[in-house]
Amino acid sequence: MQYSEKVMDHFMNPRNVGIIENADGIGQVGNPQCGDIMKIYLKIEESIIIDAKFKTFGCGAAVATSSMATELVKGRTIEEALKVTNAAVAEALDGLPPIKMHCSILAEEAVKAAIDSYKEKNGLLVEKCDNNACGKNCCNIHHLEKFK
Amino acid sequence: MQYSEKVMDHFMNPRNVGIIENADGIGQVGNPQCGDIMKIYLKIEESIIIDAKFKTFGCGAAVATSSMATELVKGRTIEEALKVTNAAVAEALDGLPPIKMHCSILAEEAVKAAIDSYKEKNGLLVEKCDNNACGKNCCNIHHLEKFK
Amino acid sequence: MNNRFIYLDHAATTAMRPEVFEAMQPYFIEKYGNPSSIYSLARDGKKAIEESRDKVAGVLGGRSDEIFFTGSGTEADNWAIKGVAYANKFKGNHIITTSIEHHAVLNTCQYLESDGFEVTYLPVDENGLVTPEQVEKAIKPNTILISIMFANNEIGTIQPISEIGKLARERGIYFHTDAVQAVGNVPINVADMNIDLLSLSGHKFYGPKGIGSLYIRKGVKITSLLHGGSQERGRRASTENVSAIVGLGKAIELATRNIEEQSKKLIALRDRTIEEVMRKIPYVKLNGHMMQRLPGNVNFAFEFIEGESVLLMLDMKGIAASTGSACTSGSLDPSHILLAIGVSPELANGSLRLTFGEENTQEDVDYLLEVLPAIVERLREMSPLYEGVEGGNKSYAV
Amino acid sequence: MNNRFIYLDHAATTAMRPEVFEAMQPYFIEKYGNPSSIYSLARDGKKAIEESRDKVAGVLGGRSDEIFFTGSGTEADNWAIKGVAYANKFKGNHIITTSIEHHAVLNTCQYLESDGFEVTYLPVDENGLVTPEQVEKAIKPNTILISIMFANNEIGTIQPISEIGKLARERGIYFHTDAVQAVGNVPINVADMNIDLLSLSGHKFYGPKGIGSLYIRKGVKITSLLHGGSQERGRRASTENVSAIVGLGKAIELATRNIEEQSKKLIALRDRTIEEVMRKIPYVKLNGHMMQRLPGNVNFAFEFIEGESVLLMLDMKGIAASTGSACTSGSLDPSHILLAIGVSPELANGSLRLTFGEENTQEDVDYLLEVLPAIVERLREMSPLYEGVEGGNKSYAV
Ligand SMILES: Cc1ncc(COP(=O)(O)O)c(C=O)c1O
Ligand SMILES: Cc1ncc(COP(=O)(O)O)c(C=O)c1O
Repeated sequence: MQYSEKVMDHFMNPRNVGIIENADGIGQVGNPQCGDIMKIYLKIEESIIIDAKFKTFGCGAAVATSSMATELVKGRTIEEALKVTNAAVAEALDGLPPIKMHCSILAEEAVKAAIDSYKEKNGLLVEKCDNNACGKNCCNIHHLEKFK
Repeated sequence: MQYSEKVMDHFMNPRNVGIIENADGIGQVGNPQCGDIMKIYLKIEESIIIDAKFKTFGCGAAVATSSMATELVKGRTIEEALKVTNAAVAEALDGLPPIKMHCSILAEEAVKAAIDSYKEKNGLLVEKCDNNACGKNCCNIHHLEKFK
Repeated sequence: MNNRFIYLDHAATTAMRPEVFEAMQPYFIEKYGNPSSIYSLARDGKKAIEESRDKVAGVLGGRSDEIFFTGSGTEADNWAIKGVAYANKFKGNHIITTSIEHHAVLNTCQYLESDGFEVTYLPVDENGLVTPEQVEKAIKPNTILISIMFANNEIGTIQPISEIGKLARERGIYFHTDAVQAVGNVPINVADMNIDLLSLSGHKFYGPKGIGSLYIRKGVKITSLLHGGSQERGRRASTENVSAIVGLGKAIELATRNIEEQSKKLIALRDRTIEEVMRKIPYVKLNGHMMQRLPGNVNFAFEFIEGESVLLMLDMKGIAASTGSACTSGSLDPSHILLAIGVSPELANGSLRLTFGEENTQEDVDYLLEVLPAIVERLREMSPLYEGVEGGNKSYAV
Repeated sequence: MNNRFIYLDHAATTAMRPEVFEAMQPYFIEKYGNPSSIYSLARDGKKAIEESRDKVAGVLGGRSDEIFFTGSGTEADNWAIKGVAYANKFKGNHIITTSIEHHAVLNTCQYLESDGFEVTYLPVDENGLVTPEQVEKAIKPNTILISIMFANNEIGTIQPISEIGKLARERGIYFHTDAVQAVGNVPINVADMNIDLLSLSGHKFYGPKGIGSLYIRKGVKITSLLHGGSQERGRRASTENVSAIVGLGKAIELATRNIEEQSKKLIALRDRTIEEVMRKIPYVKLNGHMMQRLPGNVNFAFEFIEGESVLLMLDMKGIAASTGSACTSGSLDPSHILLAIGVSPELANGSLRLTFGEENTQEDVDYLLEVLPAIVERLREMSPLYEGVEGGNKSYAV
C-alpha cells in the first residue's frame, strides 16, 4: 500500500471529523462487513452547504476520502456538491491505490446520500433511485468488477 | 565432481602409461560411445606380473583407476591379481564419487581381460565366460542399476 | 515524526542476521562457480551446500538426503502437495487439510480440486485447533495426503502435529506440515512426530528471502514441480542458489541453538502484551489459543475500528505491525482464518497482529502499551459505530 | 600449482558485478520489510521491485505489467510451458519444441507427455538450426504452444526467433522462447519479434542466482505454477525476494547498456580462439553455427580424448571451462544437443565448451592457446584410440 502524502495528511489530520447536531442532511453508506462505513452530516442553508462533518469506520483511504469529500463540498451549492465525483475526490488526494478507489466511490455516495436525505426531508426529491447498484448498498460497490 | 587428492595425483601423474611391446597379455574393455576405453598390457613371467602398462580414453577417474590398477597388480601373481576387486582399486584411491564407480569396475575388468588373453595364449583358460554382463561389454557395466 | 523504530511483524519476514549475511557473502562475487561444474571454483560452493543440508537435517531430525532446497516456502508447499497428489493419484484422490492454512496450501488445494482431486477442509474450533479425531473421521479409503500446518501465521495456534502424524503413519497416508511459521520457534522432530513432508522458509527465521526447503522422507512417492537439470539429486532443477542455501543453513542453526531460552523470552513479551492490552483497552478480543500458541504471536480484534487504520497510526509512531485483514494482502476480504475461528466479518476487520522477535525487549512493549490505547481511542472517536457505545451499549455483533 | 585464474564458463554462471551487489545490499539487513506490508519499512522494497520490473520491461521492449519475477530460469520455463499447456488444454494438446532445448524445457515437455499432451521435438541441422518452415510444417490444428530457445547453451546457435514468432502470431499459437542464454548477449525485443512468453535467469548476466523472470504478453492465457499469496498480481505467489529482484534489474540494465560494444569484444575473443585452436590442434571439430552464434560461445569436439580429462587439466592450469558431456551434469550420457546436430557419441564425449564474458581479454586467449594444445596432445598420447593415428590413419568415426 502506497498512499500519497496528501492521503496520509488527511488520514492523520482529518478535517471535519465529528457530528453536526440537528444536521439538515445525514448520509451513511457501507457496512462493517465490507470494512468501511462513512457517515456524513451536512448543514445546509439556502441550498448551500455551510458545514460538513463525518464519522468513518474504515481504512486509511476511507478516512482520507471522507475528509477530502467534506472539504470539497463545504461552501458549495447542493447542485455543485452532487457533481463532485469520486475521481475528483481521488485526484484532490493526489491519487489512490487502485484497490482503494472504492473508498472514493463510497465518499461520493455518502455525500449524495446526505443530500438525498436533505432533499427528502424538504420535499425536494423528485426521482427515486431504485437501482440497487446506485450506491445505497455498499457490497455492490465493493464488488464492482472494474475495481478488482 | 569431487575427486580425492589421490585420484587427482593418479590423473595428473599417471603411473605406467604406455604400451608394452610383445606383451604377454592385453586386455581392452569399454567403448568410445560409453566414454571410456581401457587397454592394459601385461608382461608376465612364471605367473608373476613383472610389468603393467595402460592406455586409457576416458574421464579423470578412468585414468586414475587404470593407473592404480596397474600399480596394484605389478609384482603379483596372476591369481593374486585376479583378486584385485574394483572396490580395492577405489579404496586405494581414497574413494570415488558414486557416479564414477563404474570406472573402477572397468579397471578390474581390464586386468581380468589382459590375464584372460595371457591364459588363452598359453592354453591355460579353463572356463570361458559366456555371460555378456561379465565385463567384456562396457555398455552393460555402465548401465548396471546399482551404479545409477 | 518519530525516531523510534520497533518491528513487531516477524511473522511477515525478519531481518537477516549479520552472521547469516557474512556466511553468504563469499558466494556472491568471489566463489560464484556453478556447483555442478567440476573445476575448483565450484567446489567450495558444492561443499557449502552439503554442509547447509546437513544443518537443516540435523535441526529437523531427518537425514541429509531427505532435505531439498527450494526457492521459497510457497514452492515447498506447492511441491509437497501437488507432487504427492500427482504421484499417488492412482491410489486415491482425496486430500485432507484445514480451513486455516496459508494460501500457499489452500490455493494449491483449490487448484487440485479443479483438476479432479477431492479436498476436505477441516473446520477448527474457536481457538483455531483441529483435533486428531476430526482428522481421523475425515479419512476415507481414497485419502492419499493429510496437510496440516504446524503453527498458524495469523493467530499462532499450534496444532497437535505428533498425534496427527501418528495416526496418518498408522494408516499409510502421507502427512505434510507447513512449518514455515514454526521452524526456529518451536522444537520439531520429523522422526518423532511421524512427519513425511515439511516445508520451511528462510526469511522467517532471520535468513534470506527466496529460499526454502522441503523435507521429504525417504520413500515418499512424489513427482517434481520444477523439471530440468539434475540438481538436488534430480528432484528440483535449477542452478543452486548457493549464497541463499548457505544463509538458510546458518540461519536455521542460529535460530534453533537456544530455542528454549529464546522462546521463554518471547513468551514473556507476548503474555505481558496480551494481559496489559486487555486490561487497558475495552472491547477487545484475543484471537487464537491461549497456550498452544507461537511464543511471539499476539492477535487482537478491536471492536468499532478497522485494522489498516491502526497499522498506519502505529507506523507513524514507529511501530511496524500487521493485520489479518484486507489491506495488506491486496484483497478486500476479511481474513479466512479469523472467519474460520468464528470471528464476525466486522470484527475481523479490526484485527491487529503483533509478532515479536529476537531483537524485541520489554521496553518495546512499554512503548507499545503507551501508544496503542490512544490510537484505538482516537479511531473509535472517529467511528460511527462507536457513537454512544461508552454509555453501556457494549457491542454491535461479536 | 598455478596462480593464474581464467574463467571461461560464463554460460554456466557468472560472478555478480560489484554494482549489482551494492544495489542489493540494503535489502538484506536494513530494508528487510515484506513488500506486501503497509508500513514505511516495506515501502522502499516495494518501490525497488517496481523499478526493477520497469528495467526488465524496458530492456525486453514489453510493458512492466507483463514482467513477472520467478525463483529461476528453470521456474520461468516450467511456468511458461505448463502454465500455457494447462490453461489451454481445451483448445488443444499439441506442443512444438526442438530436440536441443535445455532440460528445463525438455523435461517439462516430457512430463506433459506423461499427462496426455503431445509434443513434437523438431530436429535441427548440423549447425543446430531449426527453420521456420520446419516449425510451420509441424503445426497442427491442436497446436497450442511453440517453445523454441533463443540461443543454445552448449553450442551457442541462435534461432530465427523473429520469423518463428511471426508465423506463430499469424496462426494465433502462443510462442515461448527460453532466452536464458541470450539476454545480455544479443538484442531482444518481444514486440518486434512477436514473442508471447520469454524466460530469463539473473545469474547468466552478472546478476544473482535464484532469481529469474517470465515475460507474459498481456492477454496470454496461463495458469499459475506457484499458488499462494497475491504477490506478482496474484500470478506468482511467495514473499518477494527483494534483494535478488533489485539485483536482477541492475544486472540487466548493466548487461544491455553497451551490448553492441561488448558483443564485438566477445566475438573477437571467440573468433580468434576458434581460428587458432583449429590451426594448432588437429582432429578437432567446431560444434554449432559459424555466424548465428552467441558472441562468447566456443564449442569444440576433440577426437580421441574425453572431455572431463581436458577440463581437469585445464583446471590445474587455472582455466575453468565445461564440457557438453557426461560428467558435469551427473549423467553419463553424451550431450543430447551434440547428438542432435549429428556428432557421434564418441566424439561428443570429447567436447569442450569455452564461454567468454566481460572480464576476459586477449591475454586470456593467449594463455589458453598456450596450454590447450599441450593438454590435448598429452591426453591423446594416453589414449588407446590415438595409437598409430599420426601415421595418416585420420579418424575412427567422425
Ligand atoms: C504458514 C506459511 N506458509 C507459507 C508461507 C509462504 O512462504 P514464502 O512467502 O516464503 O513463500 C508463509 C509466509 O509467507 C507462511 O506464513
Ligand atoms: C538455455 C537455458 N535455459 C534454462 C536454464 C536454467 O536456468 P537456471 O539454472 O537459472 O534455473 C539454463 C541454465 O542453467 C539455460 O542455459
